[in-house]
Amino acid sequence: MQEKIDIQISDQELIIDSCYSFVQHEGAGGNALFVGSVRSQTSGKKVIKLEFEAFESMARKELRKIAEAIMDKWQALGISIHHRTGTLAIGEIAVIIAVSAPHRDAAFEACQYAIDTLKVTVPIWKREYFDDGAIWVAAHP
Amino acid sequence: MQEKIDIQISDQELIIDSCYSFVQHEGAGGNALFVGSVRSQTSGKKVIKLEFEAFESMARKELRKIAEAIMDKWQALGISIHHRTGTLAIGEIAVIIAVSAPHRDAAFEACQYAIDTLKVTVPIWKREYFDDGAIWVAAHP
Amino acid sequence: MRVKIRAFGIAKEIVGGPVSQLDLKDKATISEVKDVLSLKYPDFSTLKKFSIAVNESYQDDDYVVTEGDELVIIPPVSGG
Amino acid sequence: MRVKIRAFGIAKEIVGGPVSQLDLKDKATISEVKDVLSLKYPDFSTLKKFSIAVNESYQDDDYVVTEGDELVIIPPVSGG
Repeated sequence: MQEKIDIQISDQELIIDSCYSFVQHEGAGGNALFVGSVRSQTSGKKVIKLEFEAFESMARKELRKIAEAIMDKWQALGISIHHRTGTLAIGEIAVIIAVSAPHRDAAFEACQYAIDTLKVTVPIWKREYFDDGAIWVAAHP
Repeated sequence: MQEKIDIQISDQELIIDSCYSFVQHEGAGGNALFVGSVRSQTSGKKVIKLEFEAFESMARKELRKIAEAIMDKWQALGISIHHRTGTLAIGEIAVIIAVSAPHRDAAFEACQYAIDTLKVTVPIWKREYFDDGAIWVAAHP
Repeated sequence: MRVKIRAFGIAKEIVGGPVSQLDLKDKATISEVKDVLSLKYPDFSTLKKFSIAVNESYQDDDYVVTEGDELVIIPPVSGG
Repeated sequence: MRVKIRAFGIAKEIVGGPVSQLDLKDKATISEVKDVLSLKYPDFSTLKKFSIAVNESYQDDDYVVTEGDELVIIPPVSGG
């Protein structure tokens, strides 16, 4: 069987249809997707833009670990994870995760596992820019 | 506030980006989407095509009830539900549900609630066509 | 009273078209509508279940039908 | 031994660039690498935590560094 894992880290605009098309499968009972976009505010402070920096080679490896865990645990039929790097404006898409599975409950669970785990293990860093400076998100207690 | 509910029943191709664009919100911590597509097999039998028939005016009402429950219970920021009618080929999209919410867990839960409830309450009927006939799905015990 | 009742999906096939005429006694309930339907069209008993919508909403068995109500037979749904 | 260690995100700012040189004793563990870093760059103690990746994988504190290992400082991640 063709391996249905698609991991991309890119500084170009992310396209939801690309992820959906990749995971589409004749035997899928459902496709669950997560789309993360840039918020205009953090804790009431206006965000102007943000930047994602990635340790790309390792980030790809960690994303692949997540995808393989999903194929294994939820018998997913396909998984696509695209993460953006570089400078993003408000509203732009930072991450897309798409999972297809024979049963829709599994697709939802797997998709949620993917984004939850991504936020803990994948070496990508977000820097938020405000009118009066910038911070590395989550760096400090 | 503008009401962020978008219900559509249509015999034209469904577009994921339309649903995503509608629910996009500056305050959204995440967007969860469900995409249901036509499977090539049911219980091992090859499906040739299928047809959806809808009691449209009531289906719209029932979909709106689902959307309102979601806005209320999960403080969703936007919800879009598009359901296809008419004849669909294998792989075509039958339904799209998109939910944006301040927290991604809420978006996932709400999206799953929407598709689970849709399948129980919304007056839409699926007819599957095989080489040797057709059946109304779920009609008989 | 004589009422029109619309049908969708497999119910349309069972009643032989999108609309059927039913003769109901006055103050008939939804439960009685279902009985009349099942008597007139025995194939309804082969379904997993069926509901009756009144004016585009589901109604309980004890709802009393009045002149002008829009009745619709809702066989088991299968959207999504 | 003298090793090169790469840095990303806020760690890059703390060490003043994408690469730092560290003097480690032989058979230094990841735990000792962290100590050396924190001594040389006190700002590491202001972070919620930081990890060290070796050859593109997270490594535990008791991992023993050997010549040729690719060491990378991983401050708290915030992707997605």
